[in-house]
Amino acid sequence: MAELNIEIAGLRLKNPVLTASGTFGYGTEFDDFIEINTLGGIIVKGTTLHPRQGNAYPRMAETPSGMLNAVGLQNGGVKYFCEHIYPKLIGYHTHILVNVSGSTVEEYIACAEQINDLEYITGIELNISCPNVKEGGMAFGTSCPAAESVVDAVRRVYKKHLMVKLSPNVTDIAEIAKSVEGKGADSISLINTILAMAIHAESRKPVLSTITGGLSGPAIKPIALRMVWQVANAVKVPVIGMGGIMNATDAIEFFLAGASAVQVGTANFIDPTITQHIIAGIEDYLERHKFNSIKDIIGCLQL
Amino acid sequence: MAELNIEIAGLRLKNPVLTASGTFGYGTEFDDFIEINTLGGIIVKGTTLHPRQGNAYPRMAETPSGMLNAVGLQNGGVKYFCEHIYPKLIGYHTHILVNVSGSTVEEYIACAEQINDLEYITGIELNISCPNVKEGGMAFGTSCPAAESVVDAVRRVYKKHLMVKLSPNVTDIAEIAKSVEGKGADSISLINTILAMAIHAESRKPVLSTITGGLSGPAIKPIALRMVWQVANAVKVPVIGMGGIMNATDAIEFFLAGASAVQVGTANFIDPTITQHIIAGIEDYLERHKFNSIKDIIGCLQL
Amino acid sequence: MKKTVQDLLVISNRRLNKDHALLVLKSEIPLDGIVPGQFANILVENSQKTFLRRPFSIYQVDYTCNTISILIKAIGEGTKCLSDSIAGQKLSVIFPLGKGFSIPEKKSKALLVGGGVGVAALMILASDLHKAGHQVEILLGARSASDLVELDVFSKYGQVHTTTEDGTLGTRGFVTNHPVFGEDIRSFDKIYTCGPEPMMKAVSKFATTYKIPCEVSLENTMACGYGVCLCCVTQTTDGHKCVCTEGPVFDLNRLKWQN
Amino acid sequence: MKKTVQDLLVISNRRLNKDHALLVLKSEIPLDGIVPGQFANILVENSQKTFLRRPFSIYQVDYTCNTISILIKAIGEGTKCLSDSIAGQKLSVIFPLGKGFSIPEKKSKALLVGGGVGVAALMILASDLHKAGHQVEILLGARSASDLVELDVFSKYGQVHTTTEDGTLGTRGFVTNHPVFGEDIRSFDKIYTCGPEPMMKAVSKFATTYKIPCEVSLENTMACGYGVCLCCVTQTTDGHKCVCTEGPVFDLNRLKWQN
Ligand SMILES: Cc1cc2nc3c(=O)[nH]c(=O)nc-3n(C[C@H](O)[C@H](O)[C@H](O)COP(=O)(O)OP(=O)(O)OC[C@H]3O[C@@H](n4cnc5c(N)ncnc54)[C@H](O)[C@@H]3O)c2cc1C
Ligand SMILES: Cc1cc2nc3c(=O)[nH]c(=O)nc-3n(C[C@H](O)[C@H](O)[C@H](O)COP(=O)(O)OP(=O)(O)OC[C@H]3O[C@@H](n4cnc5c(N)ncnc54)[C@H](O)[C@@H]3O)c2cc1C
Ligand SMILES: Cc1cc2nc3c(=O)[nH]c(=O)nc-3n(C[C@H](O)[C@H](O)[C@H](O)COP(=O)(O)O)c2cc1C
Ligand SMILES: Cc1cc2nc3c(=O)[nH]c(=O)nc-3n(C[C@H](O)[C@H](O)[C@H](O)COP(=O)(O)O)c2cc1C
Ligand code: FES
Ligand code: FES
Repeated sequence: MAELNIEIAGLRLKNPVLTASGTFGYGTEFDDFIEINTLGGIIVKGTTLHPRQGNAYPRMAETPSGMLNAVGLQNGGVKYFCEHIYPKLIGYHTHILVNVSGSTVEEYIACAEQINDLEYITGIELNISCPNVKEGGMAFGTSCPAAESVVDAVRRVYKKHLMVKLSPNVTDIAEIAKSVEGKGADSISLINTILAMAIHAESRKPVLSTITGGLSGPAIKPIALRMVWQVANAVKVPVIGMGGIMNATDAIEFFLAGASAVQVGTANFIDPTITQHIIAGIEDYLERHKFNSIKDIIGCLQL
Repeated sequence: MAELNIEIAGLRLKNPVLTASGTFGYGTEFDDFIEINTLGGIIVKGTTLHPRQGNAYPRMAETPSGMLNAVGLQNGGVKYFCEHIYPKLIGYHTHILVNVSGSTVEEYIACAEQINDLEYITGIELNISCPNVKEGGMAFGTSCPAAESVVDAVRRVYKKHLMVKLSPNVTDIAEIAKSVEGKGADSISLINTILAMAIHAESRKPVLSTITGGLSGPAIKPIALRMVWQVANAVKVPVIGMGGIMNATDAIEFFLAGASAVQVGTANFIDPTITQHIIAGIEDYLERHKFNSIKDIIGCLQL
Repeated sequence: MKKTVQDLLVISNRRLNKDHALLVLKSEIPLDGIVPGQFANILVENSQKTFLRRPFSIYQVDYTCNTISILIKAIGEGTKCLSDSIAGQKLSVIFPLGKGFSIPEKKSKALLVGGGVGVAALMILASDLHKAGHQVEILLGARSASDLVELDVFSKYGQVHTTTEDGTLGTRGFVTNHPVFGEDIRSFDKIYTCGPEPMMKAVSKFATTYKIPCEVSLENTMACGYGVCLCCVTQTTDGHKCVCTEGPVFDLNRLKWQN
Repeated sequence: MKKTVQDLLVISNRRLNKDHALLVLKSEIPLDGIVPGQFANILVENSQKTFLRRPFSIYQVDYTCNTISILIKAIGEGTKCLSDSIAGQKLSVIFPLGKGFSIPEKKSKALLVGGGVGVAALMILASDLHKAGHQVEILLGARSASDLVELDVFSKYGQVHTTTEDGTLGTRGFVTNHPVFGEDIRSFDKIYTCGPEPMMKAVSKFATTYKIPCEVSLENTMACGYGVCLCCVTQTTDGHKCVCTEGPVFDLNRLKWQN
């Protein structure tokens, strides 16, 4: 039996398969389909200091091998999360990280401070990369100084695992990665969605209410893989890869490129049990290729 | 009959459908399949000052709804083009533009100067965006000062239509577009391929000899559409859109986003007659929607 | 019943007319308690142009044979592909999803108004209402007579009225042009509707005017179908709500359709 | 003949064994002068996982019925999907593509060495050589007896030898373990080979040693198939050349296979 467990800067994951923020709700929505505790961890929905209604409908467009979304961080706010959602999650025996977004550094700080106090939340995924809200998010992730400022500020108040999620909408993602590593990120996750657009030719209107949205799914996998490879070669902290992972083979590609763990996003929409197949498939791959542990393939692309 | 002709800063195209560099050879390869003169224009293969062998095999990887290439500008050099290819092209009655690449500003200049003298070449497409050669290309397209320097230099020596082709591998493509417009580009074409990567999980090797390559095809269409829309809103010169156009509907989306013409790339590989269907489909769309001319839909996205 | 994702066996595919097909799908897991108005999210595997699943109302359910059926109108790539399914094939289906229609507690007279393929959401409802002893009238509208399918099946559960835009069957015009929306409309205790949004909005005007309780079934575009992507929202009195989990059936009063 | 892109009608699909299928495809345009070793590039429309066309040797051609046939070994998504084609379906095919094998001017003794599904490139060659009065011997190698198909058809054109890695048919081992590669190899005036690259390299060592003219058919991955993407190159004495236009068949001397 190949070993799937892995440690990500202090987080001991039973396997390297996590679920991506915004694609797995709060986990509870999957109770009918899978045993949540089989997962390496879950990253819950994007959470902000204040409640957000999100963007107007339509928020979704199907594209070739992918989709656009423009949800716009609809959530009840961190207070609602702490009071109403968190109590439902403490029964799970897997890592739960909260994905945190904000429009100002102060909002990020205030949100992180409240999450600090939640015993069973083992980390934050700092979202400096959401393309779907006007005021912020992505702006922090597209320049080194901005990324540094928010990571630095949150690092000062947040004591547990700080994962920083990068935006792919940049010229040089390795530079941004080095910036956030320098300011104390425990790990780096990537990629968030790529800013994109869909037009309905017949009505001559944008498909999304927000005109542009974020592209996810298999279409972006080759781009995500390239970025994970670039970042893994640039930083020392663990890298968590995502972008279009639909099966175990895709996940293996990310490990080879240098990811210590992966997140599964859009694939959950196609098959809510997909994480189970991916975990089993990784184990099968390791055994077929006679590796003892997932650690034996991380970053082991043969050049 | 709806009018398909359009003028792009002095270039009178019989219709707005061109073929993308590197996907249409020198046009002659299509003689068995279509009547080349039905096209609005063709952009021939990437041409450099010196002959190039290109990258080692393998140079191609299939990806979800797309492909990676790492051809690396294999070509006989501009002298070979002028002496051996050009004579075969002068029989065509459509616009022929040469796609020019270089590793230094001097190379771009020397190449452009030689093309200046070719009577039937009505323009240059300046490629500051090729992700597949180490020394250059993309580097010029990913910062405003570098883009300005090469466009400025070529503009001084090249007298005919100067189209500048942008790289999508940037944080803010509208800024780059404004830079090249400022230095005298007659038109702007986008997008070139997106830097990406493919890994063969079973062999644990990169699929391409160059590790990374350029992603093209329908997978990138939503990203291309967003960038065309951003650039069309930022500059006054005509914009030529491309990226994943597979049919007339895709082309219409680009016109609505603000493109005055489109280029068809990877789709040629799937169907060498595709341009004919696209031209017919655009005409059909215009008639169905009672537009007199293609000009009536350019940039007419209803917000 | 619990939501499941299953490969259902296509037992039969009956083509009803040029663009409507009726698929019967067999479940391995015993079916129970499917609520009228619930839906299934089906994967289209044989097409390059579809990536996400496609939602369809559960049209009929047979607890003895353990089958559900789906009425498909082919309008795009996904529906065309699914309506070409052949017996013996398997389809990956997530079901049952969403909150369905409610059956009144006390005996009542109900009007079911369906437009286009929206009629698919109403078949189990008609049957369940009929079984529970309610009086049922069914008004089905379409562009043309050939678009109206399965009228005979509906007629087992109540009186069927029809309208067609071209007048080829029943009253010419839209559903709201039918005489049932005259003075008599007051006689109904409940209206249920599913169809194109403009139609449902027209129907709901009558419901509001005559204060008749009304449930509408929405067809927002969906990515997941079970409440995790937040793409399918509709604006309600209580903010954005997911159509796939809080709906597709909503009490009219919860929707912000007044203006 | 000129290259065309056409929707060819699937006339029949005969399954030869668990993973080999033989498709017969009918052309509207009259076929003429297809050269042995030329190929066709076929679109896989019913699969989400394929985007580019898939190249296949033209296995047989029937100028009377105006059909070509294609021998497919299902190894991945594209080949699986195509080998499930059904009669009556249409496939979009670009053909004939590439430069094929050359037939010697003067009467000669030729050895055709095929490995795996590479044998598909050799059928028309065997037939044409035989027709032109050359003496033909055919050596076909595979992993196991069940992977060797259509031996009886080949045997119409010349003596057939076989090797299998597991010894289930013919000589045990690789093609180059066959006795034909002993002293007798000198008796051949020409070698033609198509199959996995290591096999072809092993064969070409003999050709080089014994100075026997040799033509090899390469199977590089392709995007377009007709010379415009420059993805399929192989290194030749004359630099990078496209396998799809300058090949797939190359004279061994043009390839840089020596070391
Ligand atoms: C809860 C629910 C129940 C449904 N029940 C049924 C049913 O029982 N039978 C049935 O035939 N159909 C039903 N539908 C509609 C069905 O899901 C769509 O017709 C289908 O998704 C279209 O897929 P396609 O690939 O064929 O079309 P596409 O190629 O995806 O789209 C074709 C055209 O239709 C438009 N379109 C597609 N889906 C929608 C939508 N949901 N709302 C508005 N415009 C849309 C697109 O914008 C496009 O213009 C239901 C939808 C929902 C949400
Ligand atoms: C000129 C030419 C003639 C051919 N003739 C025939 C024929 O007559 N019959 C036949 O069955 N096949 C033939 N092939 C091979 C056939 O094209 C491939 O098997 C097919 O493209 C694989 O597609 P797939 O979608 O099934 O596999 P994929 O899922 O694309 O690939 C499956 C696996 O095979 C590998 N692979 C795929 N194609 C190649 C290749 N060309 N070289 C090396 N590795 C590859 C992939 O890397 C992957 O590991 C020919 C190829 C060429 C270039
Ligand atoms: C509907 C939807 C909502 C998302 N919401 C969030 C979010 O709230 N926070 C975040 O950091 N990423 C969000 N993402 C991005 C995903 O977490 C992930 O980075 C991206 O989708 C790429 O992975 P995938 O291709 O596997 O989906 C969202 C993605 C989708 C499709
Ligand atoms: C095989 C291949 C070769 C290419 N070569 C060039 C080139 O030489 N110069 C250039 O500017 N773009 C080149 N491109 C990029 C295309 O011109 C085009 O910008 C890109 O493929 C996006 O369009 P598409 O998705 O329609 O293919 C090449 C693309 C492909 C697929
Ligand atoms: S479709 Fe995903 S939440 Fe409703
Ligand atoms: S496959 Fe495109 S040039 Fe050969």
